[in-house]
Amino acid sequence: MSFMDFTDLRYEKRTLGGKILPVVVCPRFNPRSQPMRVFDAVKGLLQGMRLTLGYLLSPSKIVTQQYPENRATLKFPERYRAILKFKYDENGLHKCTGCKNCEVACPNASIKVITRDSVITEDHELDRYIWRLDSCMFCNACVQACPFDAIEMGHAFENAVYDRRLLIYGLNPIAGPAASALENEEDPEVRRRMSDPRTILGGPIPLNGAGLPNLKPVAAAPFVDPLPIAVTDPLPPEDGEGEEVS
Amino acid sequence: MNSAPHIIQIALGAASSWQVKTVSERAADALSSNIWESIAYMAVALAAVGLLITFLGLSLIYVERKLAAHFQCRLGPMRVGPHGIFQTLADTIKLLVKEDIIPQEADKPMHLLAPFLCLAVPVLILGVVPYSPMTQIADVNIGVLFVTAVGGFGVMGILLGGWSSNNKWSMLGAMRAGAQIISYEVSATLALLVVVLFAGTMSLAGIVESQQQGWWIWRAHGVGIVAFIVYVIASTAEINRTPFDIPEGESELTAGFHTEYSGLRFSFFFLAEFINMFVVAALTSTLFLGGWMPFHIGEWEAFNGVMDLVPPGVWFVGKSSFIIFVIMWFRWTFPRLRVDQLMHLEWKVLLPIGLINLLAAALLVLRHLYFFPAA
Amino acid sequence: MTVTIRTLNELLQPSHLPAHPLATQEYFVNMGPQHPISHGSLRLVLRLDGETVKEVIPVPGFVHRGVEKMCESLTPRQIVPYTDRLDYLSAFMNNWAITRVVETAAGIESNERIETIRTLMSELQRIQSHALWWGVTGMDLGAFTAFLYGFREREVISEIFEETVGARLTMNYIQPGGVMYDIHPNFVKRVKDVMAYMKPIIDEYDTLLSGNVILQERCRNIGILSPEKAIALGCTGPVLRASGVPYDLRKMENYGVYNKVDFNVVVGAVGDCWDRYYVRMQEMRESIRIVEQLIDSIPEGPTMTLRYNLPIEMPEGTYYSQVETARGVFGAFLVAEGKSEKPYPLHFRSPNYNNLWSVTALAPGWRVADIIAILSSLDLVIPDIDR
Amino acid sequence: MDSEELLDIVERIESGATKREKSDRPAVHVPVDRLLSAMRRLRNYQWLSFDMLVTHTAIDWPDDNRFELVYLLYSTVHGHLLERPQ
Repeated sequence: MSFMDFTDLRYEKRTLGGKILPVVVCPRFNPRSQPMRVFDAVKGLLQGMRLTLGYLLSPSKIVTQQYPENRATLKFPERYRAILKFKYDENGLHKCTGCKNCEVACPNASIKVITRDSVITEDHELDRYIWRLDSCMFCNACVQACPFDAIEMGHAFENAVYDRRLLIYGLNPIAGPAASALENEEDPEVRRRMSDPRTILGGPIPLNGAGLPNLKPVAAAPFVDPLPIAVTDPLPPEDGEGEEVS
Repeated sequence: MNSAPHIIQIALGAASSWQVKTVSERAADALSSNIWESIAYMAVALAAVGLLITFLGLSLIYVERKLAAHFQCRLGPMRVGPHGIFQTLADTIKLLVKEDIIPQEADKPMHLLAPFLCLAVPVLILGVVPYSPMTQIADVNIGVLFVTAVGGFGVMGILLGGWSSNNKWSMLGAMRAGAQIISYEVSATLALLVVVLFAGTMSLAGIVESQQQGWWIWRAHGVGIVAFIVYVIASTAEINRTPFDIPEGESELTAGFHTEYSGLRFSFFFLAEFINMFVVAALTSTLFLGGWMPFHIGEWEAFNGVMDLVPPGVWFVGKSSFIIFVIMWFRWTFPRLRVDQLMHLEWKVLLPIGLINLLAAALLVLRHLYFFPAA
Repeated sequence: MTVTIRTLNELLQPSHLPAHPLATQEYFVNMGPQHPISHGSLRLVLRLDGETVKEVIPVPGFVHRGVEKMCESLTPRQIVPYTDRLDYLSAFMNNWAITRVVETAAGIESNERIETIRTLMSELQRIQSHALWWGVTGMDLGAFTAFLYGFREREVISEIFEETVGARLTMNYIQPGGVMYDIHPNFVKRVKDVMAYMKPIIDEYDTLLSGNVILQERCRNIGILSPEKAIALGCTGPVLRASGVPYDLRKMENYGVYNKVDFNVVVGAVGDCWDRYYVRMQEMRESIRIVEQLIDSIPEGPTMTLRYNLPIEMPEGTYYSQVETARGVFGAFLVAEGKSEKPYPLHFRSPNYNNLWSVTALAPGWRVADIIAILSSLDLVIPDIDR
Repeated sequence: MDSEELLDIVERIESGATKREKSDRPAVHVPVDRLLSAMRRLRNYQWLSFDMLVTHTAIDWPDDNRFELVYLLYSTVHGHLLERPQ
């Protein structure tokens, strides 16, 4: 260390605000003779140059990630927060009951939960779950507020689009009751009628942008009957078939 | 393999008999017999300089970016071509097609002129540098004086550019540049004079020839080393590179004198900086490191023989590259000085050292006290 | 009582016009809002005589977002993510400030584990913030390499945060009643690794910049802030400590588990840029010491003592809490009406705002280049100034 | 120093001060016309020496048609934090 004497790092006690504090005083410059100072200065410069040369000569210390090329190997911590998405059970059903806790918890009103009364049971159930990526700040409040563990923060972080209307998402592929409510229903036909595939709004489909030209809407997940009894009584082919929600 | 020693023989033969034919000499010779031949030589020279500038611009910028990246634990350009070797080319094309913005209140003719002035200086100097025994465009007998005089002209472009932009930051940058370049010219010249004293000639080719017995940095009892260090520092300051990039001073003056330039004109300033760097490196190696002369150690004939196998052009490029590397190394290690510290360094440190060094050199020359006195 | 208010327009009148045609004339330049030194959008109007600075007039407000006003319509839990966006390099500490005031107001108990995790996160972030500051200072003073080295270390610590918190910049981690998640299983091991990695790195920082004569000359005896002046201006954090006042809330106010760890308050001797520089360098080492003392003995316990959807009842009254961020004292002043869980007004006392105004006292008489060193040594984060 | 003591002191040096209720820190109200002198004395009296103005803000009470200025003072000598709404 040139110009400096590290023994100068003084440890002492000082009083402030009625307290005695252990204090370390920063080093100051060493009052050395002029030739020694010049020597120290040159030494300091050369040490810095040696450090950078060391990095130049050791390519193993390079930290650059070749980002778009290394997409396949990108690793995310499981808690990484990027987009809001629904959790699905093994049958592809969501758990949202439309309680609107997340909507209340959201600090900047990015979430709008539209509910309806069930066509069959007249129960309160989810119709549309609208999430605005453009105003979301990924604070995780909605996930924390959810008492049913229905939503989570996903890892898809490449959400850039050319039209900000595309940043409004409808999250639920199926309108209707949560998986827990659906399980209580015995009749597969009733179950099918209770759940509407949200062809336009389902999945990560841009809500407002659905009408934009050159935009292929992704269809919702097909409604698959969740309960094993449905195997004996297959459903008629559904018109709302489409690709799987990613 | 057979041809290589042959070329060396020719080169050394030329070197030993000192019948260097520069392009300008050839052109002058041909002028009496055939004017077209003379014009052809000139065209060759012009094309060579043009090619050299293009090559230097492209390669030095790439090297600078790659070196900077690896000094900083990065990779640098990787996308255009393998390891990004065409990145500079792509950037050049981008700069060429960019809009050329001239501020409304700018002094338009001056604003347009400044980048060309800036670039003209290093190009003129490129013409007198001896690249190898056979390759030199013009061997001016007052080469060192020419280099100094033309080099001092470079500040004009920067001053004009800063002043004509009609921007206070540019003006500050230009004023700083003016003060800095003119100051450091003094030290650089004093360091050059040391070599001139020893070599007894001002011709750059002559100076290289005088180093056949050893490079001037070694031969002069330490005086050469001091002059070399002073010259490297002073010329780093002269070409406005960190730690002396005060006229640009990115964090202070945004971009200094070229804040208001864009597109092609900006690229001229940029190119001038890199050509200048090469010029400084070339002059340093010519004056202090023996130019294209191979590295010899005293009486070790075997070692010297091996060294002679390397073509002189490669020696020149190697030495210049080393100096360029050092200058880049400075840039990516050091912080920037302040204006008054810069002036302090010049007038109170480098200038006295340079003067004393020159005096010592004069005494040494007077007493013939240097190693391997030339026969 | 009279208050004189001078508008920017009045301030922008040159104090003298040249009497003689050859006399120099003062002029004004705008440093910012678009300027490499402003690190955001800070406008400084400089009154210059040649290169000598006569006066600096800071004009903040370019990134004013009305956070305090917004907070009046938010519940305490919703305010926390907004504090991330003030001083984004001390997001944990900002979260902690608002959490503390809410916890005091609502009488929420917290436990050892929560406090230890909060302390650990804050100290890690202090190291991260100072590492980044070191790099930015290097860049401001012309050494661009330092900038990338600083960012490299920031990245290493960011990855720890990413694993436990799920975010890298805007944390929303420290919340009323606890912390958002329990620490990740890998946390302890990774922190130990990083601390072992950071120690030689800080020495490397010293080699590259502190030991460099150019940086020393740029900083030494530049912009001396006397302790009295620093206190009068309300400077806090490393800026105040560099002036020799050992005012560190970690010692002065018992919060977190700082009373259980052994660390020194770093103070400067003179109060110049060098002291402000070195106080932060040494604080990184002290923070590493704190982290190393805590990391092995994180007590057991729940990490959230409050059910999330329950409203936080704050009885009527005024509450103020403050924490030591990487830049100084960040305080939250909250007035509760007792009617709803939303604060009536909420005021943030941000360290950068006060530290910024010290530039008016520091800069006059120095050169333009010294302004860079001074501003850089103040370590300003602009969104925190404008709020 | 608690709120009562502080109130005593401030009352002694400036008339018209009242204790502020419902505050988590020692706090007193001072009438606006006494503000400047009270602040000066708070700073200059050796046994008070509130030398640092930590922050100041205002609370608007539109229902009462008034607003309060809040000064948070800190003494680096004694380590008191004083909230002085007035």
